[in-house]
Amino acid sequence: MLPQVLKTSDLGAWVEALMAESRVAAPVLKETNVSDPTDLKFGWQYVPDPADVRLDYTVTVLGPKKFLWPPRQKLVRYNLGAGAEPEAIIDHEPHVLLGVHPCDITAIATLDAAFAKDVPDPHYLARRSDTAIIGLDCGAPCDESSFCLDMGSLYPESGFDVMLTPLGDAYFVEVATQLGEALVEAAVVRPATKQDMEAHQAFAEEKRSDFHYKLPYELKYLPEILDASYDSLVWEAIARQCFSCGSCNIACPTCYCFDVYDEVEVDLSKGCRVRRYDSCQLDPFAEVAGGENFRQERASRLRHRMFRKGKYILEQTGRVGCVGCGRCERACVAGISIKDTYVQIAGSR
Amino acid sequence: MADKPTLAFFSLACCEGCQLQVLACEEKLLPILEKADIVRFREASDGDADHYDVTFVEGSIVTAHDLERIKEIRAKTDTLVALGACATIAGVNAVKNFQDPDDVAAYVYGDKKEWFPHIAARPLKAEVPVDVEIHGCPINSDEFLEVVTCLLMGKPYRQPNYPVCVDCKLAGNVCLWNKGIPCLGVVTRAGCAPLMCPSAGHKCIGCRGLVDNPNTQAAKDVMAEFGLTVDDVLREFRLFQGIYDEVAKEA
Amino acid sequence: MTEASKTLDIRVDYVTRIEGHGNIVAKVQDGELVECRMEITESPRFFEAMLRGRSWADAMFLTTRICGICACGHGTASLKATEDAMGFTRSEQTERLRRIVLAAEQLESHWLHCYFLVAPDFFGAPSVIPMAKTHTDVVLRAMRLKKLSHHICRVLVGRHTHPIGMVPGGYMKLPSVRTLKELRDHVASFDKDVQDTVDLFATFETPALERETEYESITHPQEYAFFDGRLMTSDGDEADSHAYRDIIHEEVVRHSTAKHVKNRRESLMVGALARFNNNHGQLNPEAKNAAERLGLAAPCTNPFHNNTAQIVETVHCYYDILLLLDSLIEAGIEDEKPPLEWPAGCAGTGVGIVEVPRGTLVHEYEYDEHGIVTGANLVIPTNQNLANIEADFRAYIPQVMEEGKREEEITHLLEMLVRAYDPCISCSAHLVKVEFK
Amino acid sequence: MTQTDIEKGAAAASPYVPKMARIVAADQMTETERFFRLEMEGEPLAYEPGQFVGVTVFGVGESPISICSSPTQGERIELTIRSVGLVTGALRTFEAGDRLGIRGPFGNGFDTGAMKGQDVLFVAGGLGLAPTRSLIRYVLDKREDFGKVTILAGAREPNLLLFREEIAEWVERSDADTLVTVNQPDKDWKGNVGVITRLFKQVEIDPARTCAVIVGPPVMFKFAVLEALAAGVPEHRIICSLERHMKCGVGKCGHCQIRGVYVCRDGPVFTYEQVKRLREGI
Ligand SMILES: Cc1cc2nc3c(=O)[nH]c(=O)nc-3n(C[C@H](O)[C@H](O)[C@H](O)COP(=O)(O)OP(=O)(O)OC[C@H]3O[C@@H](n4cnc5c(N)ncnc54)[C@H](O)[C@@H]3O)c2cc1C
Ligand code: SF4
Ligand code: SF4
Ligand code: SF4
Repeated sequence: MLPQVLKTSDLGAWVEALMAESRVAAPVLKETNVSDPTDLKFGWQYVPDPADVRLDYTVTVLGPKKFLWPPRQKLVRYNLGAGAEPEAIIDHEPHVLLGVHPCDITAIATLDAAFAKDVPDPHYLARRSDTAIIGLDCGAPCDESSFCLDMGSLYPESGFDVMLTPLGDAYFVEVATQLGEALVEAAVVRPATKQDMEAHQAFAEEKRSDFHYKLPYELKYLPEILDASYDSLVWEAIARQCFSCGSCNIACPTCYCFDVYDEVEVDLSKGCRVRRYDSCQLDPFAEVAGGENFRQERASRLRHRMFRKGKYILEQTGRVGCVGCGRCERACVAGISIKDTYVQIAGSR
Repeated sequence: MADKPTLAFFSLACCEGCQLQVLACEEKLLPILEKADIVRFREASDGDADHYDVTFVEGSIVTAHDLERIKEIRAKTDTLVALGACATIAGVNAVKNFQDPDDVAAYVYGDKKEWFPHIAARPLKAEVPVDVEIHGCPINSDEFLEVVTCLLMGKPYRQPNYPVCVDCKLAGNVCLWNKGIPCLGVVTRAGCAPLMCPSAGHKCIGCRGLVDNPNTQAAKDVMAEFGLTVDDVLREFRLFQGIYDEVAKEA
Repeated sequence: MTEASKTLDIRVDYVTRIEGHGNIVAKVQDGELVECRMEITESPRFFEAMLRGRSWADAMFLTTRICGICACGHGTASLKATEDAMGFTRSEQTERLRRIVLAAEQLESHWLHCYFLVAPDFFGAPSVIPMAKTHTDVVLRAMRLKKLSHHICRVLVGRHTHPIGMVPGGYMKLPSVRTLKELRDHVASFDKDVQDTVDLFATFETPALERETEYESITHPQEYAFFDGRLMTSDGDEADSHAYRDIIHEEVVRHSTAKHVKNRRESLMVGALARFNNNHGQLNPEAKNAAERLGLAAPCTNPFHNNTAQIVETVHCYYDILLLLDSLIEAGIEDEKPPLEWPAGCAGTGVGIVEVPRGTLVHEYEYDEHGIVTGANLVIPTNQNLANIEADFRAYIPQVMEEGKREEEITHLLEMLVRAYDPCISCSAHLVKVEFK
Repeated sequence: MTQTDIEKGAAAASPYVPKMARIVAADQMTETERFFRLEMEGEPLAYEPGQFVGVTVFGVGESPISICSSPTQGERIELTIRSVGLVTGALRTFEAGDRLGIRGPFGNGFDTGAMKGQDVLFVAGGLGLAPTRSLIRYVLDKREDFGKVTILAGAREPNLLLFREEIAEWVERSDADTLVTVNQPDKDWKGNVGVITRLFKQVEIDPARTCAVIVGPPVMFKFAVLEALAAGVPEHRIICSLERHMKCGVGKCGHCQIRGVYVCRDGPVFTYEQVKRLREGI
């Protein structure tokens, strides 16, 4: 399908049409800051009303990851007593993620790789394959914490079905897949004209000039720089401020570590095995029976996270482990920044 | 444990809100009533027994009489469960511990203060061995049910050992610190979700006590960056006592 | 009447609690009541002293912990006191939301009390637990209703016991209009349960006891007062909130860690019956209709009817909540922010008075210019009723002895009288032990 | 990942569903260790020595447990479980006839191919004997495939020694040297006394053709490795099995990760050369 144009005023009707077919998740306004009412806080939600969709959003605490991989997910159900008869719980229904920023599109690709690799995880993948992604291009960085340009997530080439580019009172609509074509059929669009193409081009140029590199080196050197920093005193210094609260991991769109536990109904008749997000920054994460904890020190845990994001995940999945969205820094009460850390280690040894 | 274990509920100095949280389990209590006998629960019925398999005690020890009672209760009990902040970390009762005890009594009862002797508020574990702790002011009904389920199955209950931040992020809340409000969630033991304060837009006030191994130094540093004085910080931490000890030590 | 029943020695351990536990002691010798008192043995908790040194922002956290049953009421009174001291004027929206929460707490408390603690008496059941099998529909309805009141608090202030989110000056997080609409629809669907409750309690027969006393409550020209109003008594006294001491005279008594209260007479009564007697004209039509069906008319001097008045109030509160929700939905939710700082240089005293399920509750705080509490006084409703309960016992014990009631009957009636006051849930469930000598 | 990878994975069977197994024998070996022999209810497990399974007690949870039998013994699998917590504690009451959930086998197992024709030195301390026993039995059952076989086993006290009867049989064998030691003897103990490293003096090691398999608690491991190195065994022929917190067994949950390596998938068997490079390994 050739590029189309959707008038901003027709967005609501499109969302409504999409909602008639399946659930639609999109950023909505969550609240305004108590101390500064102009400071708007957004969050991803299944949309209750098309009018709530806010494509002018900047950052969210959690990314759209939660729709693909719920924070708490039941894996297996079984009976207690004689016949356990364990069976997998794989629940999914078609849904649309509307307005996914480039960093999150990239992050989803990392999760796809992690969950499809070696032993595939149908609990994630079934939801994923039932997901349509409508991307939304960014013209300027969300805030100081973002460094998506550095992490190579600003220009995703795939991982979306449709890409929207905001052009003032309209969206430039590019279709990337067959599914995307079906989605756009539900919208009132018109083919893009030459002017639209030019406006789109202008957006791209402006985007190029609005984003700046923040790391003093190229991404491809990051694993090496991390390796060289393993014994650096930097980790100890940063970790002194770290609460080991796990907020950074929970907010991260590419983190996929989890804990597994069993839940039993009060009448003791049935149970299920559940997984929930876990965090490598928490004390007991690497502890084994006998009390041995292989990452007892805050500093070693913090280092592990920085390594995982900058090196291990890349080595494991072939996709970036950090997309530079800045969520961990925003979520961190101590103000620990992965971007600043990556800058700092370049000069440390 | 006998075929049908016996459960008992007691309260010492407290608001009895934790027992209300037990009642708030509503129909979910029914399967428990099938599996166990509640032999003592004054908020719902009367009756008593000589021995309890599991006893839930809410409230703090604040008088010599409370001290006697908890020892009696302990002697009749197999598994003692401390219910709520008052019982686990002394809760709000301990606020008075940081004032002159005589002045405290005089302020409320004037020249009749001698009629009402009291001792420093303390949690159950300060006087008797406690087997399971359910934190919170008030406790979370879901956690209560989980503990009872574990006890009925004979498996140990493991309390959450991570800070409130985790659940707060999972709920997608905007961090209160980002809104300029110092919140104790970073060092407070989780387990209150989904009814946690930050989800209602309010800072965590630390009612579940400290998580194991908290970085209180970082907490103080961060609070200082927010322009809070040591006094402010202590006051924040002091509301539910448990938290106070750690910070006071370092202050 | 046998000789034996001319002597009575009642000793009830752990009957009542204000902030906990209490005993009843009553002795009759040769037909004469020689001793009668209510001992409050609850461990003293010293909230007034503990408040000193706390900041304006968390006075409420401390005071909600006085009582898990009336936490929303204590919270509301506490916030009113602080706002009064700050010189803060609440918005209409904040007031409406607070009124809903306060009304939901009346529902929670009254329903819990009437269904779980009073009803078993009338069904001849020892407690609500066996009733789950014998009167399943009643128990299920009770649970549904209790859950409803919980749900309202949960939506608006996070939870019922120790509410969160309401702070001096407003709310940290406001519900959306959509949430309110959902809440309204949900609440509206309980109409039948509310009415069925009235019908159920209309079938119960209330014991006879007439003893006039002074009825105290707040009163408001426009409404059946819970949230706002001047203090008044049925003996004709009125006072502004700051002058509450003109009516409420507190006194420390040896046998009670809870202070006693009186005004013109030896005792006074607060709670549902007092409010009904003082303000019945302002009940909404549904509640007036309920009072009629229940046979309750003002002035009513039978303390047993406090339960009946509670049922009338549940009807009033239920329909009031619907109206309040409607008005909020209609007005839309304004994104108001509570103040985060104490007003510079502001120092002084604030008083907050509200009606909680068991009666008039007063919080009074004195603040310094940094918003730190320097002094506090709290008047708890059950304390106010204590002297009145003692007075009722003095009237009632000779009466039932006169009527030649049997041992178990007297026991049961005394129990019911204690329960009627609803001094707290735990005490009401406890049997009054009567020993005939 | 391509679209088809995602779609294929979406239709795949969940790796988290346990299969059912029946306990055919259970035996309390020591105060804390319990031995189980299991029979899978469906297809038997195909496994290698050194691999492990996830053992589920329904309603309680799952724990990773090494298979301590050898595939040469037949279709049944054997486990030795030390009771330390939730799941392992619940297993104390499990008897013959009870059913458990089993996932796996997981992990790489010992590289028996690479050991072929070599001398094998086993150094097993405490519970480390469980995973080691799997390989010992394998080697003894295929005795002609290997060179000299030496077994060093140690325990804190005599009554904590696992597989006592079996060790006695090994001691009897002429085609293997078996030495046992305890740290604290009781009055009936006739054998060696002292930490396991003391046994090294009593054995002859040809470093050019020896594989040293060392499994035990971290302290023991550290010193046994030093002994093996001192004897000239090269780092890549010192082999160990690591214990880590594990929740999935399939390289996803992240708990067992040591730097870039997932112990559940890339291990639990590693050479000392690898472990040393991991830094966080021991
Ligand atoms: C590859 C491998 C092989 C093992 N083989 C054996 C064996 O043959 N026999 C044996 O007795 N034990 C073995 N273990 C150890 C065993 O898995 C743990 O002791 C067990 O998981 C503890 O579970 P629990 O539920 O009883 O304890 P919990 O009550 O859950 O916890 C007790 C302690 O164990 C830690 N722990 C919890 N879950 C795990 C976990 N999944 N992995 C590691 N530590 C955990 C906790 O942090 C805590 O410190 C092995 C472990 C691994 C990784
Ligand atoms: S969010 Fe910050 S303080 Fe919390 S664990 Fe992460 S780095 Fe540490
Ligand atoms: S590590 Fe931080 S910046 Fe990177 S993707 Fe995760 S949250 Fe975003
Ligand atoms: S912990 Fe809190 S809720 Fe529980 S009894 Fe004590 S004061 Fe009440």
